[in-house]
Amino acid sequence: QQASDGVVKIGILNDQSGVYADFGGKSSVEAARMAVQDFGGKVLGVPVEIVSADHQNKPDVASSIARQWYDTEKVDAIMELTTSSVALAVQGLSKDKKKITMTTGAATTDLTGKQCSPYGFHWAYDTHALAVGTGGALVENGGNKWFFLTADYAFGYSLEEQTSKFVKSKGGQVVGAVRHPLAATDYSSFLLQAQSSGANVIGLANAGLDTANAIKQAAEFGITQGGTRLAALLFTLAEVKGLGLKAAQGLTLTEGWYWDQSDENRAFAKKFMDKTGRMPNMIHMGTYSAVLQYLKAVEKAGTDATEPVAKLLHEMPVQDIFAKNGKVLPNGRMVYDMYLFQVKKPEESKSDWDMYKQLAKIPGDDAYLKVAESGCQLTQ
Amino acid sequence: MSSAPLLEVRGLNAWYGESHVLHGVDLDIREGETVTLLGRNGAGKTTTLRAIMGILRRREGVIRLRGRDLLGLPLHKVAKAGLGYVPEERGIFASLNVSENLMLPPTVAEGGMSVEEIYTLFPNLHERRSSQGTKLSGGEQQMLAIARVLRTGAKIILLDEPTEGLAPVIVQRIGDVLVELKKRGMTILLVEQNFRFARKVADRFYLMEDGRMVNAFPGHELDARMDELHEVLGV
Amino acid sequence: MEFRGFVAVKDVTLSVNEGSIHALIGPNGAGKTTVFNLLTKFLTPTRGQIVFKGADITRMKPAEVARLGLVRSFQISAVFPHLTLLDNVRVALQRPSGLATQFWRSSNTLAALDERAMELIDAVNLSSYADLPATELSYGRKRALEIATTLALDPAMLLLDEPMAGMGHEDIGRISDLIRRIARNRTVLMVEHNLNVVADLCDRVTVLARGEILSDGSYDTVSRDPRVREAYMGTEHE
Amino acid sequence: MSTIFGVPAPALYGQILIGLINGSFYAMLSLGLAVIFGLLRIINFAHGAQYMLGAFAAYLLLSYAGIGYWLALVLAPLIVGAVAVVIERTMLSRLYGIDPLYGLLLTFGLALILEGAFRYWFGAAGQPYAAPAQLTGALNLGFMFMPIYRGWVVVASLVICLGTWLLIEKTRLGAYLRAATENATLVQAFGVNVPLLLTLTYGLGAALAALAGVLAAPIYQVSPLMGSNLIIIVFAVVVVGGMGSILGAIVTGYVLGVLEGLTKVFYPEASSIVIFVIMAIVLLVRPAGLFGREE
Amino acid sequence: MAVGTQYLAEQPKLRTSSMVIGAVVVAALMAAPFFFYPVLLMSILCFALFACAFNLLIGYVGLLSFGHAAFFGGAAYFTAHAAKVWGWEPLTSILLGMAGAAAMGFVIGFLAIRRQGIYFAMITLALSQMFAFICLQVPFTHGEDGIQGVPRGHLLGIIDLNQPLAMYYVTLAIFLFGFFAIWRIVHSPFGNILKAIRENERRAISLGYRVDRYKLGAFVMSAALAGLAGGTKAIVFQFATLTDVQWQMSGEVILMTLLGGIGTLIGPIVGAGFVIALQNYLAASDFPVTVLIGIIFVVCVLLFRRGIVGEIMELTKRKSKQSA
Ligand SMILES: Nc1ncnc2c1ncn2[C@@H]1O[C@H](COP(=O)(O)OP(=O)(O)OP(=O)(O)O)[C@@H](O)[C@H]1O
Ligand SMILES: Nc1ncnc2c1ncn2[C@@H]1O[C@H](COP(=O)(O)OP(=O)(O)OP(=O)(O)O)[C@@H](O)[C@H]1O
Ligand SMILES: CC(C)C[C@H](N)C(=O)O
Ligand SMILES: [Mg+2]
Ligand SMILES: [Mg+2]
Repeated sequence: QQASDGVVKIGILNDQSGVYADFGGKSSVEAARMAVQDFGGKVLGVPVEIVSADHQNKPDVASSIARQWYDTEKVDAIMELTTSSVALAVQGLSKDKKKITMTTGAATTDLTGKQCSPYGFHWAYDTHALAVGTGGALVENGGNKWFFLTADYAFGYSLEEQTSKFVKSKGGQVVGAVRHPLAATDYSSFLLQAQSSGANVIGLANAGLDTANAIKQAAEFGITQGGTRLAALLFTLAEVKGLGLKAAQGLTLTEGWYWDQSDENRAFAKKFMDKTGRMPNMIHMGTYSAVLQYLKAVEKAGTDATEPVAKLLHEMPVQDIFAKNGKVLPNGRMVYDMYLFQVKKPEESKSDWDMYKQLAKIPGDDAYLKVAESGCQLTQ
Repeated sequence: MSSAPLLEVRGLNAWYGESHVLHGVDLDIREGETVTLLGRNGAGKTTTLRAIMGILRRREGVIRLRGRDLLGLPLHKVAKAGLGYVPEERGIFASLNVSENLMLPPTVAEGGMSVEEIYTLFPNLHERRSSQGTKLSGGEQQMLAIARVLRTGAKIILLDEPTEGLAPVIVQRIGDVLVELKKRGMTILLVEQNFRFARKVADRFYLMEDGRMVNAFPGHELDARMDELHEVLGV
Repeated sequence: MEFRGFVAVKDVTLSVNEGSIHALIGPNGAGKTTVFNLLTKFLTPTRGQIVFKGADITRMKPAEVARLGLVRSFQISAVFPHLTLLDNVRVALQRPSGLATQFWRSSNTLAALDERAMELIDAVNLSSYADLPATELSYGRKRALEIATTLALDPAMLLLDEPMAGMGHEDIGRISDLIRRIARNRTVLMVEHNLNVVADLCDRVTVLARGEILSDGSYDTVSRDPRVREAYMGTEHE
Repeated sequence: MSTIFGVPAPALYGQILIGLINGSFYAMLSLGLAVIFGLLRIINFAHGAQYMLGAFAAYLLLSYAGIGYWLALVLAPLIVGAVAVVIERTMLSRLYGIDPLYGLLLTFGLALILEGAFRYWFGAAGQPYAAPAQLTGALNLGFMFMPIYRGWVVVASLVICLGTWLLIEKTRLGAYLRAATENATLVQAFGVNVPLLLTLTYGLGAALAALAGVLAAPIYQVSPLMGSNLIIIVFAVVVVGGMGSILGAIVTGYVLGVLEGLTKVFYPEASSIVIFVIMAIVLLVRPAGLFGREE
Repeated sequence: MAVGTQYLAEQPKLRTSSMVIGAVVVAALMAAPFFFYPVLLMSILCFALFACAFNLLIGYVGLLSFGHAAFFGGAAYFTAHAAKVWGWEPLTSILLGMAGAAAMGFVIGFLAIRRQGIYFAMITLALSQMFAFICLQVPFTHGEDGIQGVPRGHLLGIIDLNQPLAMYYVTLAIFLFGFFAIWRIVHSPFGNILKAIRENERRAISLGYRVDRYKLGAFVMSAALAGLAGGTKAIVFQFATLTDVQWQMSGEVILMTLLGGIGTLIGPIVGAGFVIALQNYLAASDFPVTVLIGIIFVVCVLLFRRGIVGEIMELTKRKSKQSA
């Protein structure tokens, strides 16, 4: 039994101050600490330490932090990695450095597709799951002419691509798309462009505050009154809370976890709430689960060396509060069940965080791409 | 002429950056007097006026107005103390029209001329009161520059080469105005190269050379000293 | 020439003969410096034409005019203040020698120009200050340095704006001699207030007042012209 | 649906309106910059930060003191103006008379401090700020929906610009300001307290920026970086308009805003650079700017 | 009128002693990677070269460019694209980046030198921001992702740059080359004319110098050297992103130069080392780096405009004057 350099160090690298700070941010660091605590605080007889940093959604900032963590601070694995551009950069660097990453904050399927890594794991939702869930629900309700408002980076491209594919496969068409930079402030001109394209669904292939702002401004310009529907392709509890039920009501969205689904969830959520002042969303939970699973694998491998731990992570089933009967594909994709929710009307909500009605459960095998379709070269 | 001088300058030194331009200038002006500074180009006449006003900040020596020290005052307080300045380059503001230019300097004391009086004195200005300041002819600009300080009630006006570059008729006109001002008891410190013009109004002359006062004499001695002046002034 | 509607120089027809020393005089603000600025293209004339050595230079850029051999000095002395005297003169020598655009060579190559530079500095009696930064010179010596720098270009025609302003008597004599010497195979147009110098040095005098030519001719003709006396010393109407 | 040059009319009008709104902010900000530059000869790089401060002042007034939009519209500019007065007295005033580039660098540093501090306290993400109840909702103009608040912004900015213009062109204070812009020393030699005038001018310019910030808060998020990207576009506007001119700043602001909006209709990819392209062309043809004078 | 005010008249005594100091510094730089984190050192070297290139313009021509990030970041994109997409050898990729930066320098410089002083600063800023917008839009830069995973490759096909030490020494060599180039330009006949122009532009014109061409020449050289730094950085960090083309980066390089000492040859290096080390140190803490950078800016402008090196030189100069 051996852990190199007397400590197992896990880095939580995420957005703590930018447009995606609510997705995970400092609360995710708390979730990781809870996982360490729940695991017992030590592994292989050495303490487990959590370090964290804010990457400001900049891949270059993230990769130089990661590089330094690996080179000089003995960090063994990095988790969360909000934002696809960051996740791809850090996973790529980690592949060269032979270190494990477990992504919960980014969505692009490229992480386990074209740019997959033997040491990279994708632990929560991805763009395919969102396309199938939210995209599917809208197509079923007659949304057959789509216009995309796409965040101009890996995540946006991937979400637009997956959703378009899905829409087209169901007989719909895509009438146009515009790309906007991360954290654009004014979406009104993009929305007008979308409106004049004759689309009946505006697919918001962005996230966080970007999506929230687009939704608000769509209302301002009477776009939804005109019968055009908005597809908030990535929207979590945190954004619904930020936007408020009044503006968000009726939106359909896909998430992988909700606090009010079971007693177990409610109990965990309360603990989390006490520490952070908010209910966890699927990203907080994903980070919790990733840390926990990593520690389990280290324990089982009897070492924190990358190769054996990565091998075990691929093999071990995932069974915790976040994922029931989760399994990890050879490309690093963790497959588990997703849910389709609808945001409640204000009058339906009974408490502060009572916001979702569950519409459907999406079995993991439907939500996520098969290895063969993923385009990952590792496994051939 | 025993009364204490209204304006008293003693041992005034002044610098532009590193270059030392005035070397201990002494000067007295009594109430109601018109004093003219003569000197070659670059002798330091303008610099003397600028140093007295405080536009040129790097200076040493004594400057007193009615015994009150002016050297330590911030620039805007000097005007309030009763000095009116008509710069060599006239300083008419292009972005202001004639009447705005005229009204610009704040009143510093009672007893300034009223706008009507000024317009009577300078009928051309009245005609052109709403045209842009710098659209005036050179002579009109000079009149405006003088008129501007008459309104404020300043006790002394410092006039820098009011006839420079002006046609003889206009020079004549400005001469008349100065005579009129003198009659009204205004104290004037005049810088002039054109001493034929200056003799009409000047009670006394100072002669400057290389930043020093080299001579002083009463107005009536001008003719007698013509040759000497020609020599010094190089004309 | 107009500044925002103010006509500073109008209808000036001035011809300077090759090989002469020509003075431009007139009271303050007459437009002398403005004429210089027009000739050397630091200002563009509103109307009119300027011909130098048979070529029309009315629309040229200032640097081009200088390259043709029409070089000026400035009324407010213009030196490179933090360069040494030697460097000041060398800057001028560099251009005709082609040692100006070479950024890959050491500046030691400029030593080749030192001899000529020292000659010029010597000509204006500044050799003992050659290694001093120009800023430390007195005003009059700066003017002398400026003349040396101007001469370094070996111009066909020099425009000197008040070259003697601020100089002591001995200096004036020396610079007069220098100007006389250099004018042997060159043309000089100079602005000068010191009429003794003008009388002594110049072949021809043009008097400017209020932007117009008042009189033109030899010093004697001009100085007897009553209009000139009037412009300088004012009217006597009493 | 009617079309104009092959573009649906609602899209065209919509984008022109949005352009006009952006133009309103360009105009208000470049106006403040022009006033400050004219007298202090300082390019106020902190202008964007002061705009941001205005928005934050409104936000903080609401969240900590319960003070609503209308009062904030008055209070925020006063607060920011006061801060600016302190900045001018303690720092900028030491830089008069030396190379104006130092003023640019100083205010650049100030902008970094302000933005960094607010980012530290509030995160880079924006804070929402609701439009006042009186101005919510939209008007259906038939050809498009016009959010009432945005209409208000256009009207308000026109009034502000016109008011400032009148203040400068028609009042005695404005005459001091114009004259001091040409020759401050002489104006002071006439007995005008020019140092005070400088201080007030900087305060006024900053207050204008803050006012724009309050107006912007309900449209954009209240975010620490809201001013930093805008300010560079405003610089370009100022270069196009010509640095000295107040009228140039206002007119160019609106015109470029609308042009930018039109570009979004006809060639959206170029919309973010169109102002800079125009700047380059103006530089080639008229280096002093459209309304500027050669210095 | 230039920001760079102090101007150092060359003294022969200084020259020999600076040769000795130079040799010591180079030796120290050779040994440094055994004592410090090489990536940090390489980062400092890249930024030091960038700052030196910037200083060439402000310190010796008196032009404050507020848009140098465009050359630095632009070159990074070109180099990264060549190395990653076209599979070019690293040095040729860097040279391509440098050439690209020079070309951009020509275009931006051509427009900007039409105005002076503050206007020049604003115009370079606006044009570089325009370039940043273009980078955001054209596909080859990959938007917010940037160009990731740029291969370090083998220098001239031989030396494997994935070895940290090899990469370090190559970076050092490039830095020294760039620094020497700047030193040469400053002390060349051309540099002499630049100084003259900065001292008195009208006089230089009246001597027949086409001043705009000299300024543009210097601008292009400065841009090319900034590009050399940016291209190298792209290979070292295997990355090219928007961060490097944005105006904040232009601000940072100004700060490095101002802090170290405008118009001194080694000031920018000291400034860059200081700023990068500081950022690195603060990255781990909670303290907002931009606030500190802003404070340094304000303090420099208000209290010591000569910068660290400039103030030290002034002190020694004053001392030697006193003793003399
Ligand atoms: N702004 C300045 N900077 C440096 N030196 C100056 C400045 N203004 C004037 N001087 C110098 O100071 C000296 C005195 O100049 P001043 O303007 O006082 O002369 P003046 O007697 O008024 O001459 P003029 O009759 O030409 O107006 C001259 O040598 C001049 O070169
Ligand atoms: N850039 C300018 N803008 C406006 N007016 C100017 C400008 N330059 C000169 N002038 C005006 O043009 C006229 C002629 O000026 P100029 O400098 O040519 O006179 P000068 O004959 O050289 O006088 P001095 O003997 O004082 O040098 C003056 O009235 C002056 O005020
Ligand atoms: C936090 C998330 C919004 C990040 C986003 N899903 C991405 O992949 O970039
Ligand atoms: Mg004078
Ligand atoms: Mg002159």
